[in-house]
Amino acid sequence: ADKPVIAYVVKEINPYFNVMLAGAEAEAEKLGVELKTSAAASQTAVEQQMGIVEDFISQNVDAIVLAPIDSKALVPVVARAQKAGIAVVNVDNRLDADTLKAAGIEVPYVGVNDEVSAYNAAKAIVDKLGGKGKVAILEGIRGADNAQARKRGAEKAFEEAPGIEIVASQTANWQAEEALNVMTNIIQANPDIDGVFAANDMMSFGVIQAIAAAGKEGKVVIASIDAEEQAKANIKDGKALATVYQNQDAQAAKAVSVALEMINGATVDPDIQVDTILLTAADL
Amino acid sequence: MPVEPGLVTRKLGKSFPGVRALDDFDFVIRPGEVHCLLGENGAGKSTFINILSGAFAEYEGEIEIDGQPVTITTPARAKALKIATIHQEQCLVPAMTVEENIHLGDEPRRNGFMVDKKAARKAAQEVLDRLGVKIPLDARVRNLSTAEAQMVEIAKALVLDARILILDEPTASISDRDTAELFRIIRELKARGTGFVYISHRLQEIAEIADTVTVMRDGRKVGELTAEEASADRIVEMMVGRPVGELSAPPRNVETDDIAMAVSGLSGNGVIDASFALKRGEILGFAGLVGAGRTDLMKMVFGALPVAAGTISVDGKDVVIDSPRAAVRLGIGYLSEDRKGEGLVLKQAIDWNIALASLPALSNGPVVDRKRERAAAEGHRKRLSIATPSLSKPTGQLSGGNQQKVVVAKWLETGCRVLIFDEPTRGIDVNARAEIHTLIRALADKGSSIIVVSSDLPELIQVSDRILAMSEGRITGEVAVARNARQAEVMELMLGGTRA
Amino acid sequence: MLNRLVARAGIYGILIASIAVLSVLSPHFLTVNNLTNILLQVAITTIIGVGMTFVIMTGGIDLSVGSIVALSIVVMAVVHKALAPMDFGIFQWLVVIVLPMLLALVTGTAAGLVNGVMVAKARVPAFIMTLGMMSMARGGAYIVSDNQTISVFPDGLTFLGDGRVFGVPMLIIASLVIVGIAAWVLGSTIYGRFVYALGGNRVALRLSGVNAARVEMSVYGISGLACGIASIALLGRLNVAQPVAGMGYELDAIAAVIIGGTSIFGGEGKVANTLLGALLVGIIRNGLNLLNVSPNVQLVVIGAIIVAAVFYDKLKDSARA
Amino acid sequence: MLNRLVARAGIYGILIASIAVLSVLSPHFLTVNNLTNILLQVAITTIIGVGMTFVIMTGGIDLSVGSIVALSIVVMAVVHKALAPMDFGIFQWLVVIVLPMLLALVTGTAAGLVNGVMVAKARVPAFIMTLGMMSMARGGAYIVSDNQTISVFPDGLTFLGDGRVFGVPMLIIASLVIVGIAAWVLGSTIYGRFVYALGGNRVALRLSGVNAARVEMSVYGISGLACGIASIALLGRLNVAQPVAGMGYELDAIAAVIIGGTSIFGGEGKVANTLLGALLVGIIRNGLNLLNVSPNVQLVVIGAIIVAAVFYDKLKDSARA
Ligand SMILES: Nc1ncnc2c1ncn2[C@@H]1O[C@H](COP(=O)(O)OP(=O)(O)OP(=O)(O)O)[C@@H](O)[C@H]1O
Ligand SMILES: Nc1ncnc2c1ncn2[C@@H]1O[C@H](COP(=O)(O)OP(=O)(O)OP(=O)(O)O)[C@@H](O)[C@H]1O
Ligand SMILES: [Mg+2]
Ligand SMILES: [Mg+2]
Repeated sequence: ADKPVIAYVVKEINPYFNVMLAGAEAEAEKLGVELKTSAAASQTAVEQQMGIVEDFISQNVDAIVLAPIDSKALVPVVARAQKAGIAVVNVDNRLDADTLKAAGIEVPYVGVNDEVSAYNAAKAIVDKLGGKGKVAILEGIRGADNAQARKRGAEKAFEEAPGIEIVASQTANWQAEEALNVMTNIIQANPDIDGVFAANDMMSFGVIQAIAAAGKEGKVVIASIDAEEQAKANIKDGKALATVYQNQDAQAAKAVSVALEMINGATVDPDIQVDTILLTAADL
Repeated sequence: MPVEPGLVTRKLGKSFPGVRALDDFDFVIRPGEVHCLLGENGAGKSTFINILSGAFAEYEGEIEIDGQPVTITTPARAKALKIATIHQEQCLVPAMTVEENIHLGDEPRRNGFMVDKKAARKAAQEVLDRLGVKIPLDARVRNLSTAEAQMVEIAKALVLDARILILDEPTASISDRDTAELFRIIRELKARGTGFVYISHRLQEIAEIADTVTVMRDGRKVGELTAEEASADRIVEMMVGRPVGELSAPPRNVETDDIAMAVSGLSGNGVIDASFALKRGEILGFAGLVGAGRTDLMKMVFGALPVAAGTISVDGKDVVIDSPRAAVRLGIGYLSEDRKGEGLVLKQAIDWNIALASLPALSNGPVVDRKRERAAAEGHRKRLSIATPSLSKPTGQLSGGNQQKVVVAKWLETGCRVLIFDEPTRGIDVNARAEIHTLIRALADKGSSIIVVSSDLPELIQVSDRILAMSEGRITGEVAVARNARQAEVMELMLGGTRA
Repeated sequence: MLNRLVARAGIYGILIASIAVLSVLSPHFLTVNNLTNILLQVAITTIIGVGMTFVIMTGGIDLSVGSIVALSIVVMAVVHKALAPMDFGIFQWLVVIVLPMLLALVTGTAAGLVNGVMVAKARVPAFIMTLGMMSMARGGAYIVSDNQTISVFPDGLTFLGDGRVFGVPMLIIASLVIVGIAAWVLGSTIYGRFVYALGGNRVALRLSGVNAARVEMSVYGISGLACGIASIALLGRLNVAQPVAGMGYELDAIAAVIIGGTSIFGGEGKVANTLLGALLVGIIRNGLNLLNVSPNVQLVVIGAIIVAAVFYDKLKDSARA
Repeated sequence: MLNRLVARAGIYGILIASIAVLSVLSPHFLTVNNLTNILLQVAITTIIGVGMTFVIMTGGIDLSVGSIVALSIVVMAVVHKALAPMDFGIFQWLVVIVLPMLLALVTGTAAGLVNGVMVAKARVPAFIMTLGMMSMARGGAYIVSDNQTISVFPDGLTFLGDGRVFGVPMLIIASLVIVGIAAWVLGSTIYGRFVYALGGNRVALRLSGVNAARVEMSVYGISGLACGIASIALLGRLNVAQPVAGMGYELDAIAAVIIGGTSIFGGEGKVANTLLGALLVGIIRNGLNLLNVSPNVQLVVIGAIIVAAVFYDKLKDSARA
């Protein structure tokens, strides 16, 4: 008998989604399903990702697990997939509830809450600073869902603490080098900066370089999200305070098994939250 | 006082950085009259007609048509006044077809904004037939030879049936037969009352076509003559500003069988089985009509066009010339007939262009020696009297003829032992032309071997020791003892007749 | 041998060839459904590519298309959301649906004309002007949308991108019609000849008594208009309007134009081939997805095929000569 | 009035003007420290811009620079990580530090030469060839690095990007030296003449007995080499090597070249001005960050200033005339 086929579509190829895909493959191995993976060229290529999903629809795979680049834009094509009798599971970036309602469909979600992750990371900074000091936020690509969620989370944590002042909030578009330049300039304007929240690890690498170059090693607290190997190493070396492990391989494994259950006609929990884990030197 | 019919200019003037190109210039174009405008290279002729054709947004002085003052600040305006111009530098769109080029700017319209292709083709074909040239309407201009392109240029001006037609060196690159056709049409239009401004450096043409002659020098009018008064010597004297002696030099005889370069059975690019031998110190002329294949033959010899069959030997040794580089390394140089497209880097300075083909000789190792470069260029500027305020001026700002001199200088500088000049005096004034002829002879006397391709038969007869005629890609025969060669004889060969 | 054949056929040959190969490799490829998908996936690139063809034909370039799409789409969305709640009686539809669409077209065209004026009149190099516009329009889009994704629109607004006529997606019809019109304008109108001439020899065009500057200005306006249309289509296709929309469109569009054989130096080209250029890239992407080729390898393969395609297309010319 | 002044001064004037304005607006701007930062931030764009200047001078373009940087940097990093654990005795330093750097240069140059061969010999349009390479090299970088960020490198490897000589950052020195050498090559050598001539009139160069194809090939090799150098610098600056490195470099570099006054159609330009072009953009970015201007507004301002700068630079020409 031929195995059920599950397509796993992520946003783009990068260390973060690599871990996720690895988790998915392991699970697929275990459950004996055939896994097809694909990704768009960049975190902004919404249309291209739609095309990828459409292509899987024409292959009529049995199920599609989707980490949508945009929470609203991908809804129509997801609806099309369901019409074609394909089970769809939403992972990572949550599809927008209103849009789903408007499209008259329901899609089970497996994932984490970016806003919470960001809140925890920023909170760690606040605690470390004893609730007072000047902080900066390095945002992801403006207008991207997770970038906004992470920004919201960080702002929430910072604004809760009256002693904390956000002196700068700039975007480095998820990129390390841009983060280095932008951070260098921010330090220039705010030599007395105490903490930085970078919306992803990659930008934190740039931040660390900027701080080193300004001769402020250890004087600035840095927290970010994604728990890349290098980020963990930086925490061990005391270059950074914390990162958040999004548990993406667990998300993936869960999503694949849910997909299989759906293929087998079982009814599934529409909202499965996977816990994220704040990692500090203590945890490593 | 009675208003003069036709176009009258008063105190016209125009300046460019460092140059007063046109100054206090009065000129009259009467209906049904051919008014020739003569002057050395850089005298200001093109500047004048550029004003009349609206190429400049600003100029000094007044222009009147039939007594009515007019200002011509855009080409569109000139066109509205029914002034048509054939510019010295070809103004065609290479990527477009002959028909599209002929109508560019006033296409026959169909319901407002569409091109009436039928009418367009018909009109274009008519005008080409009138000129008696056979060029396919759908041929892209970039695939035409220079001469053919020039004929298209002429056709483009004729379709406008203007009341004033300005021709800036229309015959500089076309053969005598085409020139004859052109003159026939000019006479036709004269009869219908069209007024002409005619610029040329070929004095014999003036005698043939002019009603009135105006000579200018350094942007100013030197004088106006009637056709009768306008003898060659008189004109040249006015142009140059002093009496000029006999231009044609004594015959030279090449008493050697020492072959510098031999070509045998060369075929390709429409050239069929061409064979000829070039003696050391010889000046070999090539005559032919438009598209006879001379340029293509020379480009093959120079390695610029692929060769289908045939062999070339230099100094008795068979050689492979698969690129211009190979040719230059063998001491062969080729001066293209298309200075703008194939000869010059117009954005770059004059000395820069002159040095381009001889850089290794003008450098210390990899570094260009500016001093030597300057000196070399300065020498050519004097010898060829290149009219420019400075050698570091962009070459594109030179007058047409002076640009041509720069290309000539570039190849003289290389000191190649075999030099191929394709239309070397195109657009060059009588004086400089004589100068170049003298140079060519001097080079030959020093042992260089030279090929001159020219559509100007008298020039060929003047400068060559021996003339080969080409027709439809074949070498149809040879006329020895250049000086007393009879024009008719060569003509016959050019038209395809062969003789033992 | 095959080379020679493909060579003669040029871009057409390559299209046929890749279609043939993919049909063999994947059973899913040659299905009405899949081919429809491909046409849908390339439609927007094609529409923008048409405008781009006009620009490149004149020897210019337009890097701002992606940002102009973003600006137009958010303007349209914001205006729609602002008006939708109100009541305009019988004009409701006109004000809430038609007006926003018109504004998208106006926005696109206006931005394009700004490019045009600066390039044609102020003589700012097209590359710089449109690079600047790329940045400005993107910023404008963020500001207008306040960085938010705006979504869920009525059928009227989404029809161009999402609607169907007799089962055929409206967007496919639209893109083909647009290509047709453009081909007619460039091929049969006087304006079309001026566009070619401008790219071929600006001076000649001017001396022929044509207002070259105005022609140059207009092509950027056309490119902007195409972006406006594309933004309406995109809104329908995604049913959302984002300020990040259209990133990277410029490269897709320019690639389509040049793969289609238009010279980057202007003066020559065929707008119909721009469609083929867009199709080729779309087909390859689609095929590689169907074959489940790893994204990393996909990048390498796509790059190689684009180059190969253009290389073969050149062979054709030499084969002819 | 000010216009006229700025106009005459051209790009220099604009630089001075913006420096003046920013010094007034932000106390942090005109400090040795900050100016050093700016020079550091534009160094990599400058180095790549120098190679790009050669290419654009010939009328070509190189869109693949960013991807080539990525490919070179991951090759260098992977090789280093592979060799570092082993023991090569006295050759340790040579093998573990120098060899990887050389490989980065070789990789960059090789990729560039592939571009060159295809453009010069196979006559594939530069835009397409380098667009293809952009995709291929990026894919290669992902494959070589297995999509991982590689990091923490010894001082030897990071010296170019991170080291200092007498307190002056090595990278600043290097970028200025590179500009100097390039200016000399283009300004004083035979080869330089050929590069200008190629862009000015290819046929004329060929008919002057020069192997134009080889010259054309070489400029892409130079651009690739510049990318190799840039990758070493980048590795030092970030102390990490990522396959996503260098995205968008092509636009920054081309912008620097053209803001510097080099014509996109080739044949004219000055490599020194490319440095100024890069500086201008860098200064504006830095200033806007110092003033903590909202990123959205930053986009608009930067776009506007780039256009204005080039526009004024044009004025200068007309002012002269
Ligand atoms: N665009 C320009 N910029 C600067 N100087 C120019 C320009 N055009 C012409 N000149 C100068 O004006 C003078 C007259 O040039 P013009 O072309 O009118 O001479 P001409 O009589 O046509 O010469 P020729 O017989 O060689 O064509 C020359 O010194 C030339 O260098
Ligand atoms: N670049 C080209 N591409 C295609 N055909 C050409 C090209 N140049 C010339 N020809 C054709 O080859 C034939 C020979 O042209 P060629 O230029 O050699 O003639 P010619 O004897 O030099 O006459 P002239 O140079 O006065 O036109 C002509 O029919 C011409 O149309
Ligand atoms: Mg002239
Ligand atoms: Mg000829």
